[in-house]
Amino acid sequence: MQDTVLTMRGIYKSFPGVRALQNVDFTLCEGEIHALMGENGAGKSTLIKVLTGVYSKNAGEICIKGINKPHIKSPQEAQKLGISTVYQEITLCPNLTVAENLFIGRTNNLFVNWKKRNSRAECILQGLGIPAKPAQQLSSCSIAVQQMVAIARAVDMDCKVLILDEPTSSLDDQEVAKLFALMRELKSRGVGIVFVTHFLEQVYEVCDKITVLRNGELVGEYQIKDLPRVELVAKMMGKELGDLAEIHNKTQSNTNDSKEVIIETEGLSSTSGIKPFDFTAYKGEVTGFAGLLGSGRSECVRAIFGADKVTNGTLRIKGEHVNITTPIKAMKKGIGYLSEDRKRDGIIGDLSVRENIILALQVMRGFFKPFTKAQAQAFADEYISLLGIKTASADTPISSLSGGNQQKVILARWLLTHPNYLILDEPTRGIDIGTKVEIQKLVLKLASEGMSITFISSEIEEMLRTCSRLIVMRDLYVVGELKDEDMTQDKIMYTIAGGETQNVQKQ
Amino acid sequence: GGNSAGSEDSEASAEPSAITVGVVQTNANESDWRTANTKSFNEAFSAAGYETKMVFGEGDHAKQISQAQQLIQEEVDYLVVLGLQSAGWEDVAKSAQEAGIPFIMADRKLDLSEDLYTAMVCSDFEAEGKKAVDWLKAQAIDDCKIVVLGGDTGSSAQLGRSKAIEDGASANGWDIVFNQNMKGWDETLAKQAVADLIASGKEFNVVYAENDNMARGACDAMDAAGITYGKDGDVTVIAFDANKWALEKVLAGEFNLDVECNPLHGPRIVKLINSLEAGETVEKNAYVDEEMFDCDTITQAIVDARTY
Amino acid sequence: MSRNNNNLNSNRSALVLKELIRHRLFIPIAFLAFLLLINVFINPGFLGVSLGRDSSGNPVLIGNLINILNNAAELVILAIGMTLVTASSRGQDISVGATVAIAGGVIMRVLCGNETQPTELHAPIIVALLLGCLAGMACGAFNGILVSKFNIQPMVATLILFTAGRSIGSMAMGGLKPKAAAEFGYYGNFIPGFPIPTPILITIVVVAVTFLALKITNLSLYTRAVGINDKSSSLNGLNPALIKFLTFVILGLCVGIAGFVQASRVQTVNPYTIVPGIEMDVILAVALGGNSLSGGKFNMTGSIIGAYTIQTLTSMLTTLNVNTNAVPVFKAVIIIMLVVIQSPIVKSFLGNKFTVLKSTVGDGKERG
Amino acid sequence: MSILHNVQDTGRIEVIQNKLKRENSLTDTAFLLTITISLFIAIYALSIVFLGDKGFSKIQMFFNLFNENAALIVIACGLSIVMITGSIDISVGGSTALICTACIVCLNNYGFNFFTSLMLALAIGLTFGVVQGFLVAYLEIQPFIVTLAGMFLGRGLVALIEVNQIQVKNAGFEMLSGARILIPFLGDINKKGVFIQSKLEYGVIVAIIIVCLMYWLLRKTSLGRSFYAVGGNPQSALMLGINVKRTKFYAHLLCGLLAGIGGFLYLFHTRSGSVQQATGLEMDAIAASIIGGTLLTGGVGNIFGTLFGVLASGTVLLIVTAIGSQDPWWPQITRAAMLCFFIVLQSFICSRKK
Ligand SMILES: Nc1ncnc2c1ncn2[C@@H]1O[C@H](COP(=O)(O)OP(=O)(O)OP(=O)(O)O)[C@@H](O)[C@H]1O
Ligand SMILES: Nc1ncnc2c1ncn2[C@@H]1O[C@H](COP(=O)(O)OP(=O)(O)OP(=O)(O)O)[C@@H](O)[C@H]1O
Ligand SMILES: [Mg+2]
Ligand SMILES: [Mg+2]
Repeated sequence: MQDTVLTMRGIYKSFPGVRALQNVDFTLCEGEIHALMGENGAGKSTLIKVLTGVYSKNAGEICIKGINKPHIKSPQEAQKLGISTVYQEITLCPNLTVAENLFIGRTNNLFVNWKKRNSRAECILQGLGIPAKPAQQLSSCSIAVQQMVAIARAVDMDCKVLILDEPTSSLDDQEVAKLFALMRELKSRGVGIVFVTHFLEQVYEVCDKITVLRNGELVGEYQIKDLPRVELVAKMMGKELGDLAEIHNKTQSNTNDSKEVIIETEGLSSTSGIKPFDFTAYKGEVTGFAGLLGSGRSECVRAIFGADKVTNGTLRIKGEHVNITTPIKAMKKGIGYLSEDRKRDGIIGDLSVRENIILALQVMRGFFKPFTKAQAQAFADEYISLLGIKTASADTPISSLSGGNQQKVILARWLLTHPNYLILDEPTRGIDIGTKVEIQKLVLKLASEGMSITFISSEIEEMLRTCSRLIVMRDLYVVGELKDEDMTQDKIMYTIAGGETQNVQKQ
Repeated sequence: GGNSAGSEDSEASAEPSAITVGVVQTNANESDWRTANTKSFNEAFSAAGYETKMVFGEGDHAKQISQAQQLIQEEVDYLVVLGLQSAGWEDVAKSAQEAGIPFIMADRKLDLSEDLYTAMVCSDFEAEGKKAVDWLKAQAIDDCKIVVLGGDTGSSAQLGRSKAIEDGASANGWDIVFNQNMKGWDETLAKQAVADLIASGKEFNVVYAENDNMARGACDAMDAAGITYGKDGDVTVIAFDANKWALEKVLAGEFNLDVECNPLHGPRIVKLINSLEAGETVEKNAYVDEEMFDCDTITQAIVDARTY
Repeated sequence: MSRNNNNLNSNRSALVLKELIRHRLFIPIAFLAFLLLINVFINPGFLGVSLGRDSSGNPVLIGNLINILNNAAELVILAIGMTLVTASSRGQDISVGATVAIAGGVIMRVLCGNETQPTELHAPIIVALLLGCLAGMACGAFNGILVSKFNIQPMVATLILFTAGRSIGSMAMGGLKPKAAAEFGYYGNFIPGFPIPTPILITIVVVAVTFLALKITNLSLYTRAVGINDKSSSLNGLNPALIKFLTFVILGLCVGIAGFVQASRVQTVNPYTIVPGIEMDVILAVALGGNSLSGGKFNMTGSIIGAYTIQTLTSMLTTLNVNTNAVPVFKAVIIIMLVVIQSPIVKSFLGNKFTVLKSTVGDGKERG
Repeated sequence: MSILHNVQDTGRIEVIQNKLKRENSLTDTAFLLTITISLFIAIYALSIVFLGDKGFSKIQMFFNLFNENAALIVIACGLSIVMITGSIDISVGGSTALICTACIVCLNNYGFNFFTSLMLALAIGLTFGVVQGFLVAYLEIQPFIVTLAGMFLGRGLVALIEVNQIQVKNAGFEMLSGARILIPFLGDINKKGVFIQSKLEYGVIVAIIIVCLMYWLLRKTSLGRSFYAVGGNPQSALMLGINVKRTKFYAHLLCGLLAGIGGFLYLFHTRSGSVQQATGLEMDAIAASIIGGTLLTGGVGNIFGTLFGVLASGTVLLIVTAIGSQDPWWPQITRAAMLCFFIVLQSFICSRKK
């Protein structure tokens, strides 16, 4: 019924020590939205990068719209062949303006007409409802806007194949809805879309077909209607999915735990602009911060950790008043913080997995007390097996791990410090469903062992499952606190939309 | 006519203001010679009641040119130039001429046609070198193997002195075993070079160092290797500049010969300016008189008489 | 059975060879060896070391190899500091030559006061050394503050002292050019009665202390972490600014020691010409040792080998009587050769060739 | 793109629009440019007020600023371009020295004329650019090391060609380089009462044309914009479909070409050549670019900024010379202090903006 626009046959790709792709086939038809699914490190991004010429494949054939074995050596050539791509990590130039990011590298024109370019950009931005000015420098936009700009760029191109590698990871629901509307529109015009995401609902909302990869190998291609969720997850993981309900039950039991206060803030505010907030975390409890994108969730926890300069307010740990000015002080007081932007604030790219794991503990131990290699290796081995980190060895640089595995390494780093209070800011972003569940289980297990945890996620269900109390935020204010039976999706939405600020409540 | 009248007027009105002399010096303390040279300008000019405006090129030829242009804009009364390079001064000389500022070259002669400069107070480096060559010839050392330690490449002192020894060697059948220019007229590199030379087993019996400091560096290296030099030693040491400490070494028999290169330009220029002010004509191309000091003939009195 | 074993052995040796060639230090070491070999070829006595006596009758070692080891002292010491600075701050300090002039100037002033030909030292040598190091560290601290606190790129920040350093050195000496008493010369030459040049001993001590420090402290981990990603580092409790600052101060200390050795060599300092152009040689040493100049990971041994390579080259060209001004041509050619074979692209290209070769050889064996 | 209009959502826009208010619409490049220009104007004005009697009140002094720096302007333009691309070129001093010596030797001994020597200069510059560009872009060797080798090569070759200082002895060339543009109605009266008309060298015109040309290139051509993109983030630039290697190659090529032109202007101005010619020119050019608001990290910079950077650092030099000093060390220290002031101020303002 439909013409195929893209076929990939027998693709092989290996990196030093890793076989990223083995004999993978992939077919995309005109006017179809095709989900590419798999766990972290399954090879999705690699397959895409092979297709767009970022990596050169070791073997295999690519055929685009009848052109057999097109010569794709660089993203530029891929663009010329009508493949436009939004990569997993935002790949725009922060020093250029929004308009330029939309158009650069796309035309063969030797000259730039700024006026035309800016007015075209204005038009596109408005059309997509992206709150940015064409002449604004990209680095002054928020991550979400940057992601939208990347999408706008890809969509604006007259393409036959559109590839979206986790475009929704930092978008909120409305933006996702906008994106989906756009995708449907393009689909109706016959564009073939490859869509990578870890949100199963999104897959079932827009996609027609699913191709599943596991460990660099093809599991199969399925029509969406033939593959119920549970089965999809099973295919991705190669085993049956653990019961989610089980997690929730545990949560409920958690709330009855002893109420020893671990962290208590009073009117804390920081240079990032967060408004003074009060917050208490108890031993063995999982708290969450909920709110829209940019509502200041990260800023709250960063202030507690001392990552931003605290301007006002007090912080008590176990009742003792402490003055935390730097992260190291927080760490010494038993606080751990897994930061939100993994690539920028989390991993240390060229260092090995081992060094990344021991880093925080090492820093706490002090400058003059390095671990011996054997000690470090023992720590690394322990956590690699505990969290099931997929890596060639502990000596592999962390940058060559897949996103999800990098996240696990960072998690290992903080678990190793055995904190009393652990902050996890979006630990599940860009992570496959299996790992997500594992992490959530881990969080609950740690909490049951007495650790106090703050868990921030953009997925409300996830928070509902794991947290026993939610702090709701809007526009840098804490606007409410929900627990027990109040913790429903509706209630949260309502609070975000209309709740009063903490300060107002007090008066 | 009008011009001279104008100048008289302004001189009359600005009677108390002293004569300013702009000096474009090369580098600050490149060697003991240069230090003495700078000092000589400063002392002589202040003694004569001139105002001195000295600028340093810091090894940058282009910078010197622009500094000279600036001094012309500033309207100094005399411009004294000690060029790092002899080439490329035409524009400056022309601007000076146009502004009516006498242009005096010192230290090394610049490549300028005679109508562009007023006078010069320069050393004849090739003649200095020739003196040393003649002296060496007179020593009648058999089988001369010479190590030439040259100064900063391309400076006229290096060029003149190197040329003299190269010509001398080819004329007299001497063997130059090593001929290198040491950056910056400095002990360290000279010492390193001679030490390397000794280590690689090259034989030599004359060291021709183009300034005192490099001669001292060479002697250090020979000391370290137990090679004797100087009056009764195996190696004859020839140095240039004749600073006071170097003359002491000549007197002690450590250097065999030191050829003078007179840095005391200050008094000469004062004399020149005075005669120009008096409206006398001056001789354009006069070289500075220079002597040489032999370890056999030098006396304590000569050393004591030296002020720098 | 035995044949099988043989096969295994040959495979293993091939593997070891391959490992060796892949090793980061292979090219720097191979190249140094190659240069030494050329030298031996030109002058068979090159590697010879003989025991001579200096003019006061003390035993001294004489030989080209000794000279290279001796003259490389400053370069090696500075390369150590520069490696750390490069790793932590992702840039280079181009002011080292100028700051050596400052340290040297301070040392001379301390030792000679305002005299030009002092017959005795005005202060104990240890005081001079300490003050020299202090001066070096002060310069390092200045650069360090600009880089870490003001976030100025290292090359730009150090451009300031690069411009002013030699003049400051001259100012420190009061415009004089004194020559210190002979006993100061022990540290740049020989200690009477001990035949090994003192700079070699100083280098050994500095290198040993460096490796010890890298072993017993977290300097290496911290510098690399900060160099690779300072944002993450700070969220892991490190203070990136402090660590960058620290590496600059360490380089300053190296500068102080280098200035001391250099001043002691001829017991005088000409601030305008002391160690001319050494900043470029030091940076080159770091690069030739297989280090990336854009920071992050580092390899100390590589830098040290790089420093000796450069000194060997310079020394070789002087003894060959190559015009000093033409020496850079040879240096340039050799640098290009070396960096081209070390470039990842060329390496992987050659590596592919190599594996193809190996696999065909291996196939042959299996069949045989 | 009709579909883009279909998807409208206004509610969300308002929420985030107040975020935008905090953000400065000026790009980093434009912002740094403004600083540089105002700084230059400020220090020149101050010098006129306080050092007027040292020649700053003269118009010719201002023109000399251009006359003396024409070559540096062109060379600094080249450096700005490679720096914007995130690379560096420290070979320009070496290639300038080589160009001077090679051209003079050819002019004096091989019957070259103005035009052929210009071609030679361009060829030398281009060769440097092409070879270095190839090594940096296609073999991915660190630019600092490649161009360090270039610097060594340039200086060394000068010594191989001619160790001595030499001067142009070619009537045609000398006549052309001696020519000046007399500016009508402008001039100064010196203290002897003589009116001296202001003069501008022809090299300045070339430099200004090149500045405009390069400004246009960087701003209005896609090549120019890819320089910025590659400098901002090479990985992203690649993904955006820019040929990163070729762009880097062109940047070095252009820098080489401009070094060729700059070297020729240098020769045109000094008419001499030597091994020591133009030592430290690369550092002057880098300093000027930086003062002009080009970041060494790449992606930010403006050619007019570079022009004003050269003028500002030239003015600093003038001020230092004008103040003068008995002690030889003060000028350099003062100069460094002013450089320090510039750099720190720039970084301070930048961090305040963030
Ligand atoms: N540049 C690289 N160098 C080495 N190994 C790499 C590189 N890029 C990816 N890999 C490896 O290839 C495998 C596949 O990675 P890829 O990024 O394609 O996974 P993914 O399916 O996109 O995962 P995620 O959902 O976490 O993004 C991983 O094991 C990863 O470690
Ligand atoms: N109303 C506002 N006014 C000004 N700035 C805001 C406002 N809301 C958010 N910001 C800024 O936007 C940026 C994004 O906020 P932040 O990262 O805290 O969001 P978040 O709630 O953690 O969301 P996410 O983690 O999903 O991105 C921050 O720099 C914050 O200061
Ligand atoms: Mg991926
Ligand atoms: Mg956040």
